[in-house]
Amino acid sequence: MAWLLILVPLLAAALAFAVSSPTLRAWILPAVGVLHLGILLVALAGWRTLPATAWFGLDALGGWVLLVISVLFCICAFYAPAYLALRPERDHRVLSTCLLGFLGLASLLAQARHPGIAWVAMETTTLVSAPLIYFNHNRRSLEATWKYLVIGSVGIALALLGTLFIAYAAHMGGLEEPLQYTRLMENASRLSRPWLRAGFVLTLVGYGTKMGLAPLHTWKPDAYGETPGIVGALLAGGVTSCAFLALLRIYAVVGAAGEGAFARELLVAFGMLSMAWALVFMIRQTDIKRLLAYSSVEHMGILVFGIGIGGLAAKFALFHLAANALVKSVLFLSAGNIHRSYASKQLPFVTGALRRTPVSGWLFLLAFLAITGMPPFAPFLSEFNIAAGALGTGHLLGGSAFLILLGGIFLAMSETVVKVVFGTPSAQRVRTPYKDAPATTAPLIVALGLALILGVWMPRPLQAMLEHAATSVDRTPPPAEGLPSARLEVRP
Amino acid sequence: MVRSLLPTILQTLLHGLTVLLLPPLLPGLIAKTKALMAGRQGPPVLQLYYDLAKLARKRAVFSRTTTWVFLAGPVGGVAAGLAASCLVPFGHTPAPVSFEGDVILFAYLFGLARFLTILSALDTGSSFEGMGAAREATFSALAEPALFLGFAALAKATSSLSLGTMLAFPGSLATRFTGPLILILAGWVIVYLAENSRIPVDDPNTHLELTMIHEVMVLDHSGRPFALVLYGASLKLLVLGALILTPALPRATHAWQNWLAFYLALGGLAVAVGLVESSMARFRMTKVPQFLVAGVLATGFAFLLMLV
Amino acid sequence: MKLYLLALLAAAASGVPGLWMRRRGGEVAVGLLGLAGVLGLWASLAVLSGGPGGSFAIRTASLGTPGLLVVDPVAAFFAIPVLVLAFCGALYGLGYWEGRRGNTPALRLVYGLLVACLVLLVAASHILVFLLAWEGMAIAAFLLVMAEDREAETRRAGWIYLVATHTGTLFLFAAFALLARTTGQSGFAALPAGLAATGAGTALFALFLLGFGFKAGMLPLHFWLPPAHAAAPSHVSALMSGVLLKMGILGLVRFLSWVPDPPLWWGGVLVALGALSGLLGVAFALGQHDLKRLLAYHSIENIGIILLGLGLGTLGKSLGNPVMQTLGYAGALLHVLNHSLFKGLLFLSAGAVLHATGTRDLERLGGLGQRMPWTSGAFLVGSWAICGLPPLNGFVSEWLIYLGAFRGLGLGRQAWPVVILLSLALIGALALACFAKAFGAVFLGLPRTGAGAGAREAPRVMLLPMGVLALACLAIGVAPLLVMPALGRVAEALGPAAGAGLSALGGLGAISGVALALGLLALLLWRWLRPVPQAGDLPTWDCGYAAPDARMEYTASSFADGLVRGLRWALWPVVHRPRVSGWFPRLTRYESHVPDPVLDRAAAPSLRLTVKGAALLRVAQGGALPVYLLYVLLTLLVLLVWMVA
Amino acid sequence: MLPDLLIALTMLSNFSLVATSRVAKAIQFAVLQGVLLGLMPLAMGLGRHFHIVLLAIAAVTVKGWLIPFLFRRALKQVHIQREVDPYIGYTVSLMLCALGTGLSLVLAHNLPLKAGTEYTLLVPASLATLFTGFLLLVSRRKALTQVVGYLVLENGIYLFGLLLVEDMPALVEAGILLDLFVGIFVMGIVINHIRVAFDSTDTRHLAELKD
Repeated sequence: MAWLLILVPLLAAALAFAVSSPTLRAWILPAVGVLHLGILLVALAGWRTLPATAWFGLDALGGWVLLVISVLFCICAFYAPAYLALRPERDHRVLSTCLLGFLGLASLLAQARHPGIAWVAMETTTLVSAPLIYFNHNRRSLEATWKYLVIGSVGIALALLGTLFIAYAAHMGGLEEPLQYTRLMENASRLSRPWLRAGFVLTLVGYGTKMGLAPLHTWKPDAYGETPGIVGALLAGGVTSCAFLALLRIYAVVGAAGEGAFARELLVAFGMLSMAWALVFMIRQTDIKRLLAYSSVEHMGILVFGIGIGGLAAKFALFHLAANALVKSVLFLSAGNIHRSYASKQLPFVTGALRRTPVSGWLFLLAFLAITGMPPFAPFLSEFNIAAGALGTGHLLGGSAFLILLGGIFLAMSETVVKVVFGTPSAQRVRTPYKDAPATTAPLIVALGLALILGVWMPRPLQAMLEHAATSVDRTPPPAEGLPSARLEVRP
Repeated sequence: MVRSLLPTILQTLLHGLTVLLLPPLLPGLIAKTKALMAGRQGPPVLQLYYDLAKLARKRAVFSRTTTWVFLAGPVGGVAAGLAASCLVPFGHTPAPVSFEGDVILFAYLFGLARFLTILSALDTGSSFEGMGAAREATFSALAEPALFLGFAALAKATSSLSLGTMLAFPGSLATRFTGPLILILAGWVIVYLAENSRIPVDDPNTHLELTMIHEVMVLDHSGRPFALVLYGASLKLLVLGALILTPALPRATHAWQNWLAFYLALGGLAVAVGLVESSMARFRMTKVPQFLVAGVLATGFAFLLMLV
Repeated sequence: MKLYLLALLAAAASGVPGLWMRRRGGEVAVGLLGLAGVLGLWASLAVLSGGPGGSFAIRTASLGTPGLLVVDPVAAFFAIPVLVLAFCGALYGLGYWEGRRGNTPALRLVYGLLVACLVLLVAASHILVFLLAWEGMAIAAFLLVMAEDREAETRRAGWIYLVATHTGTLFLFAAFALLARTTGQSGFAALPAGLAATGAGTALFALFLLGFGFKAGMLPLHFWLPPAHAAAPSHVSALMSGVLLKMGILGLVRFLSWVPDPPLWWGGVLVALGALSGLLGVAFALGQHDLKRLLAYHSIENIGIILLGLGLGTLGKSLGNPVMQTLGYAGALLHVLNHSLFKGLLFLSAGAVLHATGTRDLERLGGLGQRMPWTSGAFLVGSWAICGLPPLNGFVSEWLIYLGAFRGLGLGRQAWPVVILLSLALIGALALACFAKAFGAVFLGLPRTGAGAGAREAPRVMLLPMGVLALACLAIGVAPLLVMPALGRVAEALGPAAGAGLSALGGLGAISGVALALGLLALLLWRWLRPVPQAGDLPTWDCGYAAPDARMEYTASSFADGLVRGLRWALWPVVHRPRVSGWFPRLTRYESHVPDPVLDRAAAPSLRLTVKGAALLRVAQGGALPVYLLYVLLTLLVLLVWMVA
Repeated sequence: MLPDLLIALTMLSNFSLVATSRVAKAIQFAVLQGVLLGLMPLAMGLGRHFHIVLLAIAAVTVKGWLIPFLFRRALKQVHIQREVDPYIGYTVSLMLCALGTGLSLVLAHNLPLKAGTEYTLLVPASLATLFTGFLLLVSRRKALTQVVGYLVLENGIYLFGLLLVEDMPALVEAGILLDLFVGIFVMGIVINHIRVAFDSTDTRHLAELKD
């Protein structure tokens, strides 16, 4: 099973590279997406806690993240054929290959039980996503690619050093290779504290760069701004999730070793900074894709903030991973449609989307409301409970800052969105032939629907998995005087 | 049974008759006083009765701009005045209708009358009447707090909310709260002059419309509607007069003595108004608000005295 | 309960058929909303007349504890205006909106959803359900405000509203999080005794006051309200002003009902805010030229009156004085109902004026009384009621609050009751002036511009809802005793002692008696006047102006000028007064307007400042790769050094 | 003895890297550094472990032959000789490099080594090399020099890796080397695209995207 998840996409990637007919190649993506999701579901049906010596395998956390990525990939894959048909001028051989390659490597990362292998997988995802960003083959996309590549590689290098530090921490503790996570967790108490801390700092900076935590996020607006919406969606929901997963694994070890408090402080600080930074750049943001990029920075901040708070907030941070990925995909893809229709993504030109592209316009508006925490969409649950968790565990300052930042971000983001969606299309803009078609909107509707369902209902097994994932990450129990979790949270 | 109810019935009848017949006398008295003070003989005291009789027989003229609202003013004014008159005791004889909180109803009935009068003035579309309406609205907004502060003070003193007991308080209101009472009455006299548009707030028989408040609002009324306007005005003189006279009056043992006292006091009030009018001139429009604020201060101070 | 749920469903579905039907979609929607109204009213009245309140549990994982819908007296009471106004608005919409714009089906759908959210909200008794309904309501209302998004003004108004409501919701996030933490559950539950006095209690009070204050339009959180109400379609404005604002009050009522022992200062704060909102609300209304903005400011004023009542009741609660408590709470609650009736009526008739003349500017209207008699009658009734004049409903609720305040004078050195008395008195007088101005400027005299001259009476389908609301106003005003038992039951929710002996108030009977007498007298006098023969077709005399025309009329601004000047210190009117000189001065213009203190003088400038600041910080994303790498390096160094140190 | 010598040489090469203005020289130093590190394991007398010998060979081939080959090709295409006006001057760069070295000593002081490890210079040296790499990345304009910086940064990491070389799984080691190679390879490709698009590899052209 585990191997299938990795090999199927990789082989498909090779196939896609070989196939010459663009249409045929385009349809490989959804096919593989469905296949991968199917295999994954079968595999998840039997997930269990893995033996300490296993090198590969799905545990709750990995399963959860991979499930999110797989669903996200399916949505983008079903959107892809119609989109690529709209871009006949661009050969998508490389694009399709890299997309599939990314899926395979993500599966590898999610199942890697050894920090080194996880790192290798992460690094390779960086490399395969570089060509994705360069899809448009113009100067701007080239610049974006270069920045992404350099910053990403540097970050990943730091992550490697951090991983080595942690390995050395184990080495000092008399723990010898192979150091699977499970073994590290079991013998966490023996790890050398200074090396562990240093290692965590380095991995945080490293994987944080990949996640796009401020101020390490600088590649993000450029990369997301210059790629097709489909790539943006996958980067924002997929690559970032991979990096987050890699970080969580290390965090779990650090927490198990009793350095949790230290790590939490860092995470909360990064979360706050990311949200604040994103806010500053969302104010009067005229480029809708850059706006979404900063929104992504914000939500990465929310994720680490929630983990840093721990307890209820940590669980809902994991939940937010899924919520954010789904809604972000809708945002990026609908923004892509709007971009297609106006041949621009800049504000003075893009107005009255509800009139020119009604479906995409409504989807964009609803997704915006969803991502900013409107019930009954999933992000509402996570954002409310993260705030509740923070306030409930006595992080009064953090909790209020969190809410204030959410408010500011809503203020900034809504101004642009309202301008884009409402009003009348500006006259001087030439009308492109693009029209909303089921092929370019149905996947989005499905995604939004999923976000809606997730907001009110969750299948039991999935809940159980989330529970396990949360407990495996968040080693320190939530403070005693916290919210009575059983009441407000998703029940196991 | 009947014997026991008889006094009450008689009292109510007398109350009704007073309200219906007496009012037009008061403007006559005022005018007479002013004339005598000015060394003229002046119109007969019953002049207003004659005027009303004549107007009732005259045809009315309506501008083409007016609607039914134009008539709502006079009608509402009189109706509200009559309704209010049932709530106020005349001297120490209890009012026909009396209940907890009738104070508020009393005040708001006059509000209603004012509202309709203003609207009927605006209905003509004339700039003068609009001006008068604006002034009426503005100044009454200042008179209102004085009235209510007075009520508040009395309510505090008598711990009652019914005009009957507040004004004609059986106990030692006049003796125990002499100071506050004087202040309240002073404030209310100002309200009285303003509400009845007398000098020094307004001059009822000036001939320069630019300076009028109340008179200018009824420029276009004629015939029966105008009769109602005039009667309503005199009714206001009576009812509000009862409001400020009652607390000042001593309580007599026999009902007839109370009535007598009330009528005498009423006459006295009319004469006093006449004296005021002939002894001082109208304020400049800009001074009027200050005058009314003085009334508010007086009543407010009275309330504070009640607190300590 | 079943009926109530059916009403919820009917309302939610009301707009759906219209999406596919080519014609008659509006009628179907109205029918469904009417059905919802009947069912819902049936359920609510059953509860209010002492019947058992049903409850219904939603069981989904994300709620944790099953989310409860409970139809208790409070819910039933707040449901009544929702259902009535929703139906009237929809019916009115048939004439007002249908066929005028392209987005009619969408509007209908969202309208139905809004009503459904409101119905859900009043009955919600679980934090997440409440927030769900709350946000749903806010967003639906936002979309309705945006109905005419072609105008830039509308877009601005909608955006401001969206931001304001979301800010309020975030306060509620915090408030409910704390609440759940203190009560230990996510269902609604009473706070433990003694908690109100602690810091947590204070925090809860402050957060709920802010969160619900934004929605209620309490000063100084009101700034979103005038533009939104002016921009929205009139039947939506009616619903927003009549019902949406009240949901803020509903929230406060719910919160106060959970607190067994509010500290004395809570009541004080409520009274102070009420006085502020009431007085400034009406004062700013005086300065407006836009009919709907004027009405919007009056909504703020009435929220102020309601807060005065709530404050009075709370004072009574903490002083242990059942009479104050009862009268205060009952007055506030009744005013909630009354305001939704007459403000709905006023907005509907204002909409009819807009519909007929195409303008909301008081200075361009006038003389509509002859052309639109029924509309003007409706507006008159509304003004009459909102000024609190007998014998209409507005008087009854204010009378209750007055009575409570007067009673409050009795105990000790309490200064608050007299504050309430004075505020009410002043508000009443100013409101009277303001509505004299509004009614006079719109309906009386001569049309000031062509806009008014060509006006025609609104269609029946628009007049009918107005008639219904007007009759309701009259009914409550003439026979207040009818509503008292129900009102008592609702007030009891706010405090066990409250609501007792409400029906025993002798005054109420007398009030209806006086009201009838008043009517009778008016009728008699009218009969006496009617036969007078009309002497020809004449102009207004006006001291001998031969041809009085519209340009000589007293304008709305000049009517209010005296008061606006008197209140200069509070209103800061912006006046453009030209210098007229020479014997033959050339044509010139005078204009004056009263900007909103919070929006135009505080919020907008500070926002501009923030934008400037952000623009300065933009250099951080300057595009140079080495700088970005430097960020990484610096972050790393800082963290390493911090770790070592 | 010998290891310490190599380490000292590595640190020297750091200084010369930041000091030189010639791109070709910089590349040579970087390669030299790579070879030195590649030989380290053998110098540390770990020749008995077969996989370590393999690793050493691999490292030397990648760092000493493959990567220089790529660089030379890129250099031919972009035909630049010297790094003109860097963001940070050479003398200042030297000072900063010295500062970084000092800082790395401080940091290393706070990271206790396992009892009985004789290579106390290893950790400070690796951190110093890391910072040097960063310095090059931050202070140089030419895309190529920045890649050199990245290479040096990787060297620093590799240097630390030697502490664990004994019991690090070969799989991981191989992965790391492979990544380094592929990374440089991809960067080379992108640089080539940049040259074609902007007919220059000066990163000043790459600052259009901003807020």
